[in-house]
Amino acid sequence: MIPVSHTASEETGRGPTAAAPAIEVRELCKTFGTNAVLKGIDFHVDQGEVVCVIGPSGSGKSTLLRCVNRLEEPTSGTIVVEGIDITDSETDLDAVRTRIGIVFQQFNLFPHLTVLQNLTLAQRRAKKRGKREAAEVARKNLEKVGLSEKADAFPTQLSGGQQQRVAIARALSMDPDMMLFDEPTSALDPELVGDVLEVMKQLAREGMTMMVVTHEMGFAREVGDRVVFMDGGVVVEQGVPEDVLGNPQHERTQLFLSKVL
Amino acid sequence: MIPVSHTASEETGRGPTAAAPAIEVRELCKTFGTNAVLKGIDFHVDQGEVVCVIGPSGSGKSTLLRCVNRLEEPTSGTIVVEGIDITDSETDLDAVRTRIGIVFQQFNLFPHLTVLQNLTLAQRRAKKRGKREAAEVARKNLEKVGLSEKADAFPTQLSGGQQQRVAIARALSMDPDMMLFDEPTSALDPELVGDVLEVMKQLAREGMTMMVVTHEMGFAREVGDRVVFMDGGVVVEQGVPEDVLGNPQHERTQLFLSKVL
Amino acid sequence: MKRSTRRHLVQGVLYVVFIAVVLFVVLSADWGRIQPYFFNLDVAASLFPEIVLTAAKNTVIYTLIAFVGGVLLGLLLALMKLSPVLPYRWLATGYIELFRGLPALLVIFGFAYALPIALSWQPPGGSTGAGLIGLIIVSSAYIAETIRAGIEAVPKGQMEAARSLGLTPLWTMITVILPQAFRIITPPLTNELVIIIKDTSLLFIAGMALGDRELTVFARDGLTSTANATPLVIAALLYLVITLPLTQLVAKLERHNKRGR
Amino acid sequence: MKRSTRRHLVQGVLYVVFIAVVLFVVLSADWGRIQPYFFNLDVAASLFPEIVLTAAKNTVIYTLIAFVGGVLLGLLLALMKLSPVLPYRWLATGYIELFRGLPALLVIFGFAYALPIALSWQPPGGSTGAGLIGLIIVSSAYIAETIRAGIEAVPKGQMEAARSLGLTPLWTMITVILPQAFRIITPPLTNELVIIIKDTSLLFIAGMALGDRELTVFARDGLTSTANATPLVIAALLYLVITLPLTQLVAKLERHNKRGR
Amino acid sequence: GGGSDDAGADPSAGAGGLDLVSEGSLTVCSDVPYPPFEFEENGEYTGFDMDLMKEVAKGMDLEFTVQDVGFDGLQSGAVLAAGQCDVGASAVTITEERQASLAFSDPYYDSLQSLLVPEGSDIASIDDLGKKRVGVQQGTTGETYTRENAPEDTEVVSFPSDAEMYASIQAGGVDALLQDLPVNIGHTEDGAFTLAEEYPTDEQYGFIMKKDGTEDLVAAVNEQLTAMRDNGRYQEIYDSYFTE
Ligand SMILES: Nc1ncnc2c1ncn2[C@@H]1O[C@H](COP(=O)(O)OP(=O)(O)OP(=O)(O)O)[C@@H](O)[C@H]1O
Ligand SMILES: Nc1ncnc2c1ncn2[C@@H]1O[C@H](COP(=O)(O)OP(=O)(O)OP(=O)(O)O)[C@@H](O)[C@H]1O
Ligand SMILES: [Mg+2]
Ligand SMILES: [Mg+2]
Repeated sequence: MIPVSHTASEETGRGPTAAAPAIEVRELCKTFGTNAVLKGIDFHVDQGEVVCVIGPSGSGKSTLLRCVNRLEEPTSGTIVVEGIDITDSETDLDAVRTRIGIVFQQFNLFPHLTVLQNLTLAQRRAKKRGKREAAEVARKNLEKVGLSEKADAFPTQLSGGQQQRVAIARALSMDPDMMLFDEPTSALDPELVGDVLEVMKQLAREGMTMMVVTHEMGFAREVGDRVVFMDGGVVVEQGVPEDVLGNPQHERTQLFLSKVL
Repeated sequence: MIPVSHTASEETGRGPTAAAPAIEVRELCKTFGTNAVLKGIDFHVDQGEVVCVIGPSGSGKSTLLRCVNRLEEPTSGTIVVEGIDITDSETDLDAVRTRIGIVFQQFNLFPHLTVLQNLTLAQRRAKKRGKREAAEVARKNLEKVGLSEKADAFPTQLSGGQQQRVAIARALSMDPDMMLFDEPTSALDPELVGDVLEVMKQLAREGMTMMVVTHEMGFAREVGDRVVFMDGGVVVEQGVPEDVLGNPQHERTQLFLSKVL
Repeated sequence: MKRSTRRHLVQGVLYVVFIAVVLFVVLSADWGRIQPYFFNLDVAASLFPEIVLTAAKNTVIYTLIAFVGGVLLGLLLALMKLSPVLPYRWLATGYIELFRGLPALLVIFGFAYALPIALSWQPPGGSTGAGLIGLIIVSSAYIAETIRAGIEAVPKGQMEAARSLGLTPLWTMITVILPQAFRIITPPLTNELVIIIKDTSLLFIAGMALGDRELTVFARDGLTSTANATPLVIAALLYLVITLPLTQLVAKLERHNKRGR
Repeated sequence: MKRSTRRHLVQGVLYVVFIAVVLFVVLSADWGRIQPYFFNLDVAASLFPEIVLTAAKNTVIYTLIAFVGGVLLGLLLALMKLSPVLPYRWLATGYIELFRGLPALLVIFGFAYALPIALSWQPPGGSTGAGLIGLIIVSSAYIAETIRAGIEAVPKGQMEAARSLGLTPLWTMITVILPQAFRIITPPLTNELVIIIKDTSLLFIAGMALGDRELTVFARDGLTSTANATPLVIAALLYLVITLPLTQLVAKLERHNKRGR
Repeated sequence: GGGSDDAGADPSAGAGGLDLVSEGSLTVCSDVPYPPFEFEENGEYTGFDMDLMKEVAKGMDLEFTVQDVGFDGLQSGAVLAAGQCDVGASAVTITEERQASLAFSDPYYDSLQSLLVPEGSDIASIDDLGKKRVGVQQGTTGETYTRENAPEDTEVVSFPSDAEMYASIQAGGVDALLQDLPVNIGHTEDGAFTLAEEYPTDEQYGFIMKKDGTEDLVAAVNEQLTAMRDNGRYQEIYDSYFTE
């Protein structure tokens, strides 16, 4: 059903190697029923690189990102994360997923747990960390996003911006090798966007590998190592931010940018 | 329970007069339970004026706008719309409301009716227009917002931007004397915002009286005759856009603008 | 052992256990002993065609009467419960709480006998008619809550949009709220219909003339006169013939609604 | 005439009509004729304390057994119905459709008599035990659908967030989905409890020993020995004493949930 | 109604003396079926109770109408109070307690009870019921008789109707049934069950009427019952149901 290529994992062996890109997507197609959403995507993110993905609504940005940790089952194509072919049915997905942090547009905090419990749950169940170690890691990451004092609050008691920062801290608590963001600021009131972007910039400065789907062109220009413009399920254009945002080559890119800038 | 002042209507009589402001709000207070949301607002919109209201989330912008056509019951204070005191319990609210068009953040189209039926329903029931006349007015306004060909579509078949333009056309079909907008573009994908703002600019050019709650600073600067900055339930600062946006006097305004610009 | 292999193994074991349980139940049952008492062909043959032409027909007729009556009375109660007029709300709440708290059996008994005694009045349709009044009373209490939930599930913005277009509360209810509410509650309302089909079996408590018997009374009479349970089994099958298409419909509507969202 | 005046008038007329109807019903009832049959004090006195110490107590015990059994079996069925394994889904769907389509009366009869005949096995607890099995079977079918709806009402993002943190499907269900699902379904689940309270009255069809009698059987015993309907009225009141606090609780929870949103 | 002219033989039941729910006819309520006392055959109500009441109505020169009512409505007397019928005929035992709420006719049947056991059972008499489960019908003489005469440790299980009792003994839920003799005889027909014992009780069945305001009706019914016993009609009907 899913064509699987073993080449990547055979070449590189299991586990990350310095040479391999963090994420490598080859000829990825994804169809929902008869609706072809991704039409052969070739895409990669290198270790330590910050790649921003932009494009109009419905172009398949979220679907691409969700395929990278198999929240969506690819229809065809290969996805290799740190040398591990995740489209291989023998791959232990749960283990791979602990190495990829994801932050969604909707914060998806667990509403029945406190902030601290949100951060320790997966550490304890998936990483088998002890209670104390998990709490320690959690507190360290809460401090990083500036919310140390909210450890015992419930998510509903926080503003949207605070919730999103907790979601980032939760992902970081798994010590991921890379972070994927899907429009992390779209659900926020304008004056709360800044704090979240600030945390993300800090992460980028620390050298985290990041794939960021965003409409924040300012962020893409300032932080992105590379900008990828998608439309209609294909990558139309990519390059350094100055080129893609400042001097787009393709008509579709120009049209899109004229509307959002 | 609601202190009512008759002065305004006694001075000006019923019905619009050239001299009276379109909307005049005096010492408006609104409390939800123990939560004082509006703390004595003095505010007016002149005939033909475009007033943009900005301010952080929770500052009471929506509540102020909703008080103006009594979707919220004011706790105290007076609101005079075209010389008619709408806080007076003898006022025929339904009649006043046909003269105030409102467009919400959520488009609130009637999902079980076609676009045309959305536009004719209130014309027929509240304005007692005949079927043909109502349809004629509806088509004229659909054309104005550039959606003539969508008359027989259902709301769910339209994009967000199209739905919002239909909502504007629906309000215009009642031939209102003024239009109130509550963050009309906040629920839209970035590339769909432009079309809606374009329709609003067109309205402003035609001389419509408008009160616009918005986070689109570009629109406020370009179209607004006056910008009002609210925070914590009071009007902190107001004036022409260049002053308020370009050279804010109050600390709170400066802080807010530093975050959203 | 790889995780995915382990998972397949666990799944395989579950399958085997499951099939073993089914086999055990099937094999250890002494079908020969059941058959003459529960599937006696002669007894079964003797029931037809009356069990369909009289009993099943009456079940359907009683169901329709109780359902239509229940929806009309339930709509009235739902509107009373949502009314701003306090005594209406009290009355509706009291009625609903009372009749949802009592076993339907006792309510039907009460209406079948207490009402005629108290009012010196024989309801049309004799004891069955009196029992049906009881059934309408009970079902209206449940249906009222369903309709109320439906009305409350219509987004508040719909009411606000309609009112701010100048529609009166009555017209808003009729043209905007109720059409959407009934669409929302079609699944639970169909469930109520299924419940009523089965609750007509409780009419036996009011007694029944020969020609008025519905499925359960007919089957119990058959059970007594033939000293054989076959009539109950046939009645059960006929109930399924009536209810299954409806529950399938509910499931389909729910799937449809989910997709529509 | 002003609109608000007209509205007050209409409301006044409604009030008068309403009070007139209530008065008519109350006055035209011949309370003296009902009293000896339905509120005979001597008969009432003879029922106590046994009707509480035995009958009401047994009703509560049977309810708890059927509810706990129904929730456990219902949870299993709900998980089977949501399982990716097709035969599980079929089995659960078939089971649920079958037992929701049949009157509980017939199911209890079937389990009380068909099961022992088929398996040559007497269930623990004698005839009441057999009846309780039937009641558990019926209630589990309803509860399964409630739990499934609850699981599906947990936003999909919760599952995705948990899985992308590396939690296994089982841990995700236990720590993230079920706690939220049960919080969501507390109101409908309490409603199921109320329905079971009343359905225990159907256990009689399986036969009942003296000390096992619940409210309805006890009342019918009293009814036959005294030739008077007072025992039914007392039983009805006791049902209300048990169910009303629960329905009040449901209403409170629903209000609470609504506020929480 | 015209019917009472003929019954005018008795001055107490004179024209207009009977306040019937439906003029010109005697409306009889019964909880059908309970063979052989009342059951349905070819769309007609028949059985011992029914045949007797048919004769009573004929004797009073009234139409005979039957209403099938539920167990509860009948046993509580509610159907009579509610004005659904004039007389209840449904194998109702005359007890002192019930007489406080209902008016009874003269007795028309001496209740004979019996014990039904599976073929080959070791239960030979009511004294063997200790530690056994015996099924009875709620609100019947059989129930009272069992509670009074069976050993202390007998488990008495009551059922809503004979249908469930018979199902239960087949399922092995109970070890014996104590029930009206004619009803139990019906259950011996297919050979799986047999009668262990018969008991004459000092209880009797009577027709029931409303407590108040029916003195004339009770007298008229009693008069007809006496007449039937005198002219042999009663014995004829009795024999057609209770003697082979
Ligand atoms: N689960 C699904 N089932 C069916 N179609 C889907 C599903 N998820 C996404 N799609 C469709 O795939 C297309 C691309 O969706 P996707 O969410 O990837 O776009 P996007 O670029 O992220 O857009 P946005 O900026 O609005 O988030 C859309 O047309 C959408 O309707
Ligand atoms: N119906 C209500 N009941 C209780 N509190 C309310 C209600 N409506 C608004 N509030 C409260 O009033 C305050 C102001 O709300 P309002 O919606 O007017 O703010 P806003 O300036 O429009 O914010 P935003 O930019 O988020 O729309 C908030 O704290 C809100 O919680
Ligand atoms: Mg997306
Ligand atoms: Mg607002």
